[in-house]
Amino acid sequence: MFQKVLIANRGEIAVRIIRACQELGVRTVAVYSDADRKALHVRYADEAYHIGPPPPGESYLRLDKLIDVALRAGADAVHPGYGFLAENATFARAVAEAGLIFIGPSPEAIALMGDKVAARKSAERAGVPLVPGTKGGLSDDELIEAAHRIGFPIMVKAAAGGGGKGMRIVRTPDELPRAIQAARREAKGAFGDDSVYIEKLIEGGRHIEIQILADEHGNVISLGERECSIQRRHQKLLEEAPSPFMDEDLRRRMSETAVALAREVEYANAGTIEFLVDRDKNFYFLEMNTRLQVEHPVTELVTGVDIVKEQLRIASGRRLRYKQEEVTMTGWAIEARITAEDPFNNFLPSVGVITRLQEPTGPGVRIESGVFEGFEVSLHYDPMIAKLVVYGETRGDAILRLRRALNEYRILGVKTNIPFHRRLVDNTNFIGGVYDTAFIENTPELLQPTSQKRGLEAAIAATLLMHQRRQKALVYVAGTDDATSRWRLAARMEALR
Amino acid sequence: MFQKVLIANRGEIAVRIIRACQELGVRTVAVYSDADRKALHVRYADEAYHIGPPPPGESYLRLDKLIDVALRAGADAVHPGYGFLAENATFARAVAEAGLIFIGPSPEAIALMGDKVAARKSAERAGVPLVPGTKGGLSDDELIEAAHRIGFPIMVKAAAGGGGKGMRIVRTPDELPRAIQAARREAKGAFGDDSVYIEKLIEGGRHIEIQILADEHGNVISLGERECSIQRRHQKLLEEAPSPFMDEDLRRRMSETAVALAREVEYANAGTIEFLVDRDKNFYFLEMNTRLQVEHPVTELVTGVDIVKEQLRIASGRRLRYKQEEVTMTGWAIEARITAEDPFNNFLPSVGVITRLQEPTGPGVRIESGVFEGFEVSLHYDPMIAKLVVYGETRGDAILRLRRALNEYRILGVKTNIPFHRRLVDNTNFIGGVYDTAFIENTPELLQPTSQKRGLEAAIAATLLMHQRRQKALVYVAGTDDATSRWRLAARMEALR
Amino acid sequence: MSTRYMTYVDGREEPVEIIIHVDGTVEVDGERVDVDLVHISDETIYSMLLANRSHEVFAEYQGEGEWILLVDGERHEVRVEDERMQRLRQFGGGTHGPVGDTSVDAPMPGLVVKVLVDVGDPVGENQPVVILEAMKMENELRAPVAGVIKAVRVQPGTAVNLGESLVIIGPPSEDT
Amino acid sequence: MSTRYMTYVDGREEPVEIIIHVDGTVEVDGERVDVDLVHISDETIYSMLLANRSHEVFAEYQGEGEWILLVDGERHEVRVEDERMQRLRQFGGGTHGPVGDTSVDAPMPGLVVKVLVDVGDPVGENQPVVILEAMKMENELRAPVAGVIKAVRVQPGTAVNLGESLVIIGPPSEDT
Repeated sequence: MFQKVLIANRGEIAVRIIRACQELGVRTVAVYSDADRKALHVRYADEAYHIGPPPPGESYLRLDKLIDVALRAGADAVHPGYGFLAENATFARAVAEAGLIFIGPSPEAIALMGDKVAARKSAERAGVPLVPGTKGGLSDDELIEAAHRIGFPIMVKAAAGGGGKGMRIVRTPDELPRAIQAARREAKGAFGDDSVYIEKLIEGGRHIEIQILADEHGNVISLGERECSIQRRHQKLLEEAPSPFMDEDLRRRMSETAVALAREVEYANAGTIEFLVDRDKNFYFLEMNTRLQVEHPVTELVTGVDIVKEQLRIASGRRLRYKQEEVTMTGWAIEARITAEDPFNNFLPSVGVITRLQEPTGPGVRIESGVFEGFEVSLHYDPMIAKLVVYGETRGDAILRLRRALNEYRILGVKTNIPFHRRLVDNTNFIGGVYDTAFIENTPELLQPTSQKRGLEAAIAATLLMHQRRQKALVYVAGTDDATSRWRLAARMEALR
Repeated sequence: MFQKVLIANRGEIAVRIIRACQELGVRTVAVYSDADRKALHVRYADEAYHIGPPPPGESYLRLDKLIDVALRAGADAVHPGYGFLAENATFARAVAEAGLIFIGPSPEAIALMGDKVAARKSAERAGVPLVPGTKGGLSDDELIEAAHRIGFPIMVKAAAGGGGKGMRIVRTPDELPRAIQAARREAKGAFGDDSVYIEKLIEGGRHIEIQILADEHGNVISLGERECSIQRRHQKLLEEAPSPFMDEDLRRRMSETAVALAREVEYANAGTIEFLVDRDKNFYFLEMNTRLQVEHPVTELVTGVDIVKEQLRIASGRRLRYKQEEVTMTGWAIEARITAEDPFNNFLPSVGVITRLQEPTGPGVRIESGVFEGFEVSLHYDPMIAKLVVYGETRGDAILRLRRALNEYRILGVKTNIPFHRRLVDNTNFIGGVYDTAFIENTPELLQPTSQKRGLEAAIAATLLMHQRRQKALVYVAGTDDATSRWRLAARMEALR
Repeated sequence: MSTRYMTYVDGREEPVEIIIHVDGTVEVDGERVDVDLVHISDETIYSMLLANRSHEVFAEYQGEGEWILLVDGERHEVRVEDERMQRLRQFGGGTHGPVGDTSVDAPMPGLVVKVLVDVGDPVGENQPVVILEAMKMENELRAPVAGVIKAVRVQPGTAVNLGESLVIIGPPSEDT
Repeated sequence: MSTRYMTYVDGREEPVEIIIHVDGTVEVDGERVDVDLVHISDETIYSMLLANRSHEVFAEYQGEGEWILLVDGERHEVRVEDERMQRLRQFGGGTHGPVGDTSVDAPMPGLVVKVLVDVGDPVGENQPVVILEAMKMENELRAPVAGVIKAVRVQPGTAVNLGESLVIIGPPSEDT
């Protein structure tokens, strides 16, 4: 095992990795920008080094500085977390060239999966289903023939395109010729190229991903799926494991496919293969994330495997400690991402100082937090300030526990998306497990601030506090301008109540 | 299921029960003494009622007041927690007579197990091993014959006695006649009665207990054992599940015995049978606790069963949801009781206000706390202010996680036993699982404050803060006596550093 | 002497009328409520028992009668208006500068030791107006607003009850 | 001007000598250390980087130079003595009342605006002695101890550096 690991990250994930290291007896090195001198990851690590100004480009993305600190501190390995340089093959290579171990897959695997076209080709070779479609440059007749083969509904897309231009949804064969013509005209106008292609339209699709672990000795296992369909503009808001949509057969098929892809690209360490799953339980490759995921805790809770510790063990050359048949999913876990965003105002980021913070605790509640009282939420970094993860025997238990924990959560100073989560856990479709990636979009009431209650409790509390404040403001103890006696008096008045 | 439950308790266990109720959709009623108006259980409950002054005899032990509140609030059941009235058959009966459900066993079972002699008789009938011994009133020859049958070492004890008077440890047969004579003389002198009896001496014994669940339909299961040998003056300090001393055969035998005793006394609800286990894995009945135990969370973590929720389900008449063969112990859990006691000063209770509190979080850490910043630790109640419970894949994982969590724990304002736990998790015998009930007594270094470190970090930090304080005291902003500007200036000075 | 507030929650137009009587009783929309609000820690955390219903309140004052509250974790923005602020709004004025009269009331029962102002005096905000002896301490009562003294209802030696009006401050004169 | 402290940890007899120089550098037992102590929240929580080693410090001042600290969760009782307190102890006196001289130093660079005392003046604790203009604000420097002014080293208009001694206060005269 390593002696000392540099964590090239910040926030809750840096804290998570530091804790895993501590629990393995590994010393930790944190890095921080000017904005993060007081951050939890700095305070929890054994050592901490300054690496530059707040903008990531001048600090957390500066591979030269990171490797310099790692060498100065005598670290023997680097954990990239997620985001920042976690999927940067150049960084992984630079770490290796500095004689250090990169806790993640090989630079080759990162590069391969980071290239969409190459990733699709690898997936194809490994027998991973891709969303059926054609290449560009076909004639109208060829497209029509292909559409019949693929089956409706389909999408006609501009080959050169992007941004919805030259895109048509076609539900019946008779609409197709006109749609192709229209798409071609639009594509020509927008991109100067009338080449279009056809892709199957996946309606009511779910975003489900498979967590895999692979060692450097050719062993690959699946830790099962995570359901990540609760998204808004492709940002995940809540994840669960297992997926309420899953059955044993689908899990086995998806797991085997994911493992096959990992083998195909000679993957080592933890990775995630994301799939789109349609209503008929067909699944299609989206992409592979060659790093630790934000939502890894839900898998940890249901499988009992500590994924970050496994990452460290794998990177130090050890063999996987689990065989596929030893991995079982027990109980149910849900993660709610807590962000400093206003759900009632288009998830506008809310910046400021967290003046009060009270996190939920108790049975089945796990908090992964990067914040504290006095923490300043800035625009430099991700608005995710914590993850609330709950575990229960059943999905119902987990949802009720999540509701209880959300009710205990107190954050003052910035607006958060907690009210959104509180509405979500009360939504009957969510409770029923009936949702797809369009759920948030199709459920506008989740984003409505209006509550039926009159807020009498709030009115009474605020009025009493206002009254008390007025009383206090009126009274000064004569003959002293000392602030303390003023408060002493106020306390006495309070005792009078 | 119930609509509304009154929790006839305070502190962490009241909070624990409130959370379980909330997660079952049951409304909660808290009660509080004058000392507890601000307590967490009052703030977390749906309703709260005042029941009297701080001394328990005038509040938490007043069954009349408790039942009155339950009726006024419209509760349909009462959960007694542990301590206070939890093992009071009169209370259980009074609750039933008021038309409410007592969440616990029948008054008869409580009374039976609360009577030591009756409890031993029940145990005997159920085939539960008792520490081998004789009754009083035998002749010397009869005693000597019995001693040979029981096997050495034995104890000679005064039948009338107590307090160690007339007590002799005898290791070999030839010492016995003289020991009996001496014991008789001492007993005669002390109690006017020279009757003595013999009991087997259990050396190096461990305190291991079996958690059982029984429903009102005759189903009884064991949730396995808890190891509770880390004790000081019969106060448990740390518990684990499983026991490092356990093997499958012993677990099965102890579980079957515990279940047999529960059946014998027609027990319903959660209960615990405590055993003394000797080095040769013989076990002997100590007592049965007819209530929820402090240390129930370790069993919850390894079995996945929420014992408090099961208590509610059982009391509402439901059948057990688990069959014995479905109960398995997975992973390892340890609970450290956090008390406001000074481990370096004979565990003297430390009273005062908790001025700062920062509880550990993250993977595998569960906090059951009854305190908060501003909480006043008083002498009226138990010094246990929280429980830190950790879960890991293996005992080693759990110990390392406990160490990590203890290192994150911050409590200012009162002294706590956290330094004791920090020493304990570093003790090689503890790490090796080699300990018995005499471990704390035999390991005085756990109670020594001396550390090898010079405390340079503390010296530097305190000196810098002292220096800053001196600087601040010197400077006032001229022309204003407003406290805020003074601090603004101080902040500016800090920025200069 | 009671104090009457109009309290607006989450931007609703219809206020809640809350009257706090000098004996500490509270009336909400004409109905007496049983409320116990205690301070837990900081300036922020409170526990409120409202007819034995338990609510945890986190409160931050934003100035100008505006509060941000978390009540059992739900965020509310609340504006509390006392009678002066209500008049202010009725006169269509801004929220700055006093319009109408303001009473300086006794915040506790006591004995008036000194009256520091006369009718017609201009006073600044926070300027001491009366010294009240109570609980063996001299307490300086200050003007909550700037204005002109319109009435002085007590003199040295007057024993006053909790909430009794001592001095009335009118709006500042035009030429100040 | 540096300040020298003797610091006693957990009742040990051997103190740690810590010198804080005006430029902010810190010397511990004669060795320069690289330390960065920042305040996190409240009056209590700090993060200390000591040669890049990270320590979380919770600190509560108990008065009289005594501190209770949690450093990475380990509790320490620390007594910090400055030179005046050390002299006090050497003279075998109690911990109250000044013995020896105390210097009022400039807590920041600035311009002396006013000197409020003359040599020979008795001063009380907290009595203003010098007004220093710095960062566009006038700052009143007060006597940290009661005593008699022994020396005045600056006059209005003097520009002073951080840590420069402005006024020396001697022990109070016998007859005061």
